[in-house]
Amino acid sequence: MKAILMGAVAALAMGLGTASAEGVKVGMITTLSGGGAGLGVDTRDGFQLALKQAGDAAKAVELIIEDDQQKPDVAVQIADKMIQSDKVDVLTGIVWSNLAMAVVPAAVAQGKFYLSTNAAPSALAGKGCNPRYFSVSYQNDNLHEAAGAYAASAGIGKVFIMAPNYPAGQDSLTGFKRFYDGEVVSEVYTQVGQTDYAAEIAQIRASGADAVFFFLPGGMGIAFLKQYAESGVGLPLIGPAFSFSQDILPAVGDAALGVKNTANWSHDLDNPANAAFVEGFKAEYGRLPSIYASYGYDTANLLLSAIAKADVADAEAFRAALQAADFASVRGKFRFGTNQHPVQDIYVREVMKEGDALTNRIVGTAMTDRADAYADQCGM
Amino acid sequence: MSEPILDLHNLRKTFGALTATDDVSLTLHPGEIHALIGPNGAGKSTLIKLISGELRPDSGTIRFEGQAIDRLGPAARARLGLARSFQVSAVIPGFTVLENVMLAVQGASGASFRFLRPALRDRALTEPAQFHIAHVGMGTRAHMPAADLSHGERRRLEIAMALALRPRAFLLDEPMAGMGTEGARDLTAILSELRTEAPILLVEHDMDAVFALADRISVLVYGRIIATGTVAEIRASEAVRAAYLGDAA
Amino acid sequence: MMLLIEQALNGLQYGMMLFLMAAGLTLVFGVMGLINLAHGALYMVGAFACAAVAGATGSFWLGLAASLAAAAAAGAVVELLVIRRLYARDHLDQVLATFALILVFSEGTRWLFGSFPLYLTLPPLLSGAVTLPGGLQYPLFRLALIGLGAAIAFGLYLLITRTRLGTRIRAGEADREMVAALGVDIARLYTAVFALGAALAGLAGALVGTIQSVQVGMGEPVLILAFVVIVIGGIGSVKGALVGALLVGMTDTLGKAFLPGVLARLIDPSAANTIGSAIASVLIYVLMAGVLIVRPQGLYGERGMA
Amino acid sequence: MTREAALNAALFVALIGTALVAQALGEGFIITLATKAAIFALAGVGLNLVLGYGGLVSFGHAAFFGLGGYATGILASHAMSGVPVATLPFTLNGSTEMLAIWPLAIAASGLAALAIGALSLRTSGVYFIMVTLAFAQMIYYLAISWPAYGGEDGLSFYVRNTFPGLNTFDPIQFFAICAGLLAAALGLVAVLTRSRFGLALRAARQNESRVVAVGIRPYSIRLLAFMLSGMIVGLAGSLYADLNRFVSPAMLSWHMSGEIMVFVILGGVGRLFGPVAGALAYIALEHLLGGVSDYWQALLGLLLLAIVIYAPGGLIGLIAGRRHV
Repeated sequence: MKAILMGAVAALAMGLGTASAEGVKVGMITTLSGGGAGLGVDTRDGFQLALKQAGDAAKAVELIIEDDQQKPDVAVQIADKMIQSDKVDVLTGIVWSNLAMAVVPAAVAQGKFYLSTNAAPSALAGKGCNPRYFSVSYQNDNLHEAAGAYAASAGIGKVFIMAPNYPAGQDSLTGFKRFYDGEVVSEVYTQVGQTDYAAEIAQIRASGADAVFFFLPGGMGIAFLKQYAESGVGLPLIGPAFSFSQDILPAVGDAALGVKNTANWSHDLDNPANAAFVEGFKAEYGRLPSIYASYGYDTANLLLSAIAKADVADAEAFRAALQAADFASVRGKFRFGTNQHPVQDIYVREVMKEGDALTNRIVGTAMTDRADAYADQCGM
Repeated sequence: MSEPILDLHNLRKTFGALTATDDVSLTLHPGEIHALIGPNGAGKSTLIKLISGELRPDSGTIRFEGQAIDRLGPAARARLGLARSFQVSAVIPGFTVLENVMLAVQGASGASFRFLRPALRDRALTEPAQFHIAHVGMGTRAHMPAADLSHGERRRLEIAMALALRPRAFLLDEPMAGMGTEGARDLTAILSELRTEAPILLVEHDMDAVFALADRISVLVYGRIIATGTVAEIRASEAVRAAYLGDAA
Repeated sequence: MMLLIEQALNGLQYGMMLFLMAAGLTLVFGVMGLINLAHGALYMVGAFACAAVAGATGSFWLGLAASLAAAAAAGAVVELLVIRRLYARDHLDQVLATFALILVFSEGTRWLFGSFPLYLTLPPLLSGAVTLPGGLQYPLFRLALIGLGAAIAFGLYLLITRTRLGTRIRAGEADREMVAALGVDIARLYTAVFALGAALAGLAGALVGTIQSVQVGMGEPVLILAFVVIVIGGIGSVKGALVGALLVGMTDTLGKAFLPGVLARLIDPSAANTIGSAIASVLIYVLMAGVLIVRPQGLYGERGMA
Repeated sequence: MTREAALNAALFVALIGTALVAQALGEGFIITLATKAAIFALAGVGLNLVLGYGGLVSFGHAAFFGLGGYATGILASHAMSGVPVATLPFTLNGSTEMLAIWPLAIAASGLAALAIGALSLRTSGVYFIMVTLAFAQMIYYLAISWPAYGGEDGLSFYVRNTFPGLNTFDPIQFFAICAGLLAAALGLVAVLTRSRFGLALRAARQNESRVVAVGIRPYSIRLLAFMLSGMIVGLAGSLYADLNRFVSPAMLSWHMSGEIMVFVILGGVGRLFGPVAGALAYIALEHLLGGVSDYWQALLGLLLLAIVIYAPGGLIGLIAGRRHV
């Protein structure tokens, strides 16, 4: 009884404290089926965990979740429905850059806020930046840039680089080369969705490189790593966190051991918010959180911090509240740059075994207070 | 004798080791019915397909009204007036009698690329079609789907379609097949009328019909023509007896 | 040179796996005249069965056996419940019904196994790389796949030419009514052929799933490649399927490996990279179009079928 | 008025009525759904010309749907960037005018259909199915790996293209455009199939050798039908691109080909309004079943199986009875 009373008082206080008596409707569009479902599920679970931990503070949030099946046209239609029919105030949750490009520009043009939990294509960071668009995760190039910077600092002289033949893949190799000063002996584009990498592995074997940088998100990376381990090539691998995130490490198996990868978050980052997140996630879902879960969690907390300060109906005030980023990020320090993308540290992690389970451990810092390459082009 | 309408010269067609048509020469003259008979598997169907253009011969030539037609496809041969009817009843089952015959009229006119006027209101199609339908005595059936016709009626429809092509020669492939005695008698009468339109190359199993209609008969055995002659000559031929009855020759 | 040999081996291995898929597809078409889009779903069933059983028992070999059994069983059940109602139908009904089966299989598998991909571990016996004469290192498992594919091709050849089932299959390809008239139980023959094709697809799924991943929808790209294979080889011809599969496997692998490099000598290298891999990805369709222009019935197809 | 004609009228009224009622109730999303149904129906009407009337089972019509969409997306994105699409052999500037975009979208898909048809129609039966499928896949992979227009990511153009006198961003007005084009396409197909051309096309479906025997080459007839069909589907693709303000290789995928086919078959093959019934039913099912279960596609699959096995005439066949085509 007492607890309920306390809760009611707290809720009342919240209600008085914010101008937002109506609450905020949030539409989450994410991938919950198909090969990429693991990423969307973690995004959603991280987001919901933050709402749950916030308790009554989260009562102002009404969350609607829909599955985009990783199909851009489906995502667009869900966005139309959420905007036209459900009348949401904020959209979030999209994992893939191509879906984001299909949804975000139209959504912000219709006056909705969009908070990105993952995808942050360069087109939305530079000339296409928008006051209502925030990326909580990173800018797409960041982790690849960090991998380039790491490879340069580790003294790797010759590198073989590889990514799928689509815009994010091309951005990835460009990002890597931006901070890498050694020799790129070969630059290979694979097919999107490719699952057999025998031909590429043969090229790696023949290339004479000292190391391999690759960006192959989702199932592509797992397939590559398993086949690479069988091939006997044995050159060191470097990649962004996506191919070594917690949701897919068990699938890759021991083939991933020792691989260096770059990330702006790791479960062993030492700060109280991260400890609460990792413990809470394990307790709630019975598994270790992935990097996507951390982005979902941070996004929800950012949103809650803004709701506490401003009414979503007052777009200017709400935007200012978001820009302040007045929340405890699991990444430790967190702030937004001028184009509303994060300015943050990016770490080097190594895949290792913790008991029987594979996981990542931070072994160094690749970049400090990194913004992104496109902020200058943004006119905000 | 007049110039032949259809003149096959040394046609040969093999399928692997099997020689289906072996050095066949044959003519069809104006006004005649030339019957082609032979036991099953003698190569009658192959020969008809060679004439209609569905198959190409390995060697030999086919002339139609003095013109070599070896290079023409089946549709082009049909437009020249080489009208074919089929072993297996061949009408458009989902079309009415009228539509079937209209299709033939349309084919003969050579103008299928017209898009706006409904075909059923195109008098250049409907009037000749009605005429041919009446000609084969099917006037009351014009709006019945072909699929619902009796076997004999379907044969008559085919004849009407053949007539609508304004043929210079008919290729009739077993028109009596599967008909009752009465149907066969009716059709025999129709065929003897048809010969006034154009000469007929007739492939037929029904010997009564062949002997009643044919001016000349050719006997095909294992792809070869072993005899050609009048009804009386064929009846008297030892070689034909041997082929059909298995007598020692 | 070494690179060329390794790429050729890769193309060979890819071709062999395509052959396992295409053989069933072409048999089912040759004998029953059925176009089966759900063949890719059976590939997926095999892969999931292998992953599930190998995961539960820890034995890859049991998983492989399970993939054969599960795919054959799924094939037989589908044939009995659905496919046999389609033999007398036109291709349109077959396409739609088997498209519907894909939806049912995919969503059913998703419901059973969830949306996450599953992964298999190689058996220790076949993991790692071996050194070939000439010093080339090559993964043992892929080498085994080439051998297995060749053995199955030979086995199919024996089955079709030397056994009673084979005689019936050939007779069924030549003349369906005749086989029925001769008193062969045509219904059982059809079920057996369909299950055989399904088992081959399931085996291919399990083997490919082992080196790649096991997930819903994995059968669809392979299915379309198998179509290309049998169109090139001639629908209904097992020999055509083998030749077509090897051609497609080689063209695809070698095209992707060497086309960008060749192109880079002609045009700007960075553009050559993307354009080269774009062209390489459609090379097999160009090959197919070329074959169709010359022989619309495929390399070993019967003229009448085209 | 026959039963089928009454049913056809009812279907069209249902489509328009849904949109109008939704407008009155302020349910913008229902209008979007009705628009989607009208566009899918238009694509189905195009496919029906070859599939239903011509008996040609094309499993590659997504190619034309996608090309129409890409033509739209490319023109619109060039109009925004101000760079001409091509300068050789003549200067082609981008455009955001639907009236300028449609002819180009139709021409692009028509040309592709001509080329693909010319090759595919050399084959028949199951070869034709697979060859059309393979050609569509070829275009799909090209679109994915060609980086200029977004590749796998697709191409966004943010703002719907314009139509003189209408505000296309208003859902009901855009719906009116789509429904109007659907009606026009239905009229066109009705006229075509009854003409001499249609007579020959329908005859070739039932008995090809008979058509040859009366002196008509089915190849030319079918090729023209294939091209016209591709053009109608291309127009549908253009509208679909405008509906989403976005095009991606998904529009070219073989699932799309399958879906267009499902609209036709669900409604009734070779029935003029079959695709309208099919598209309406499909969208309704997607919307309703999607709410019931995440695995709604399995239910859809079972329903399709039931239709193929027990009701080969599709929905219209169920209600209006069998008919000779």
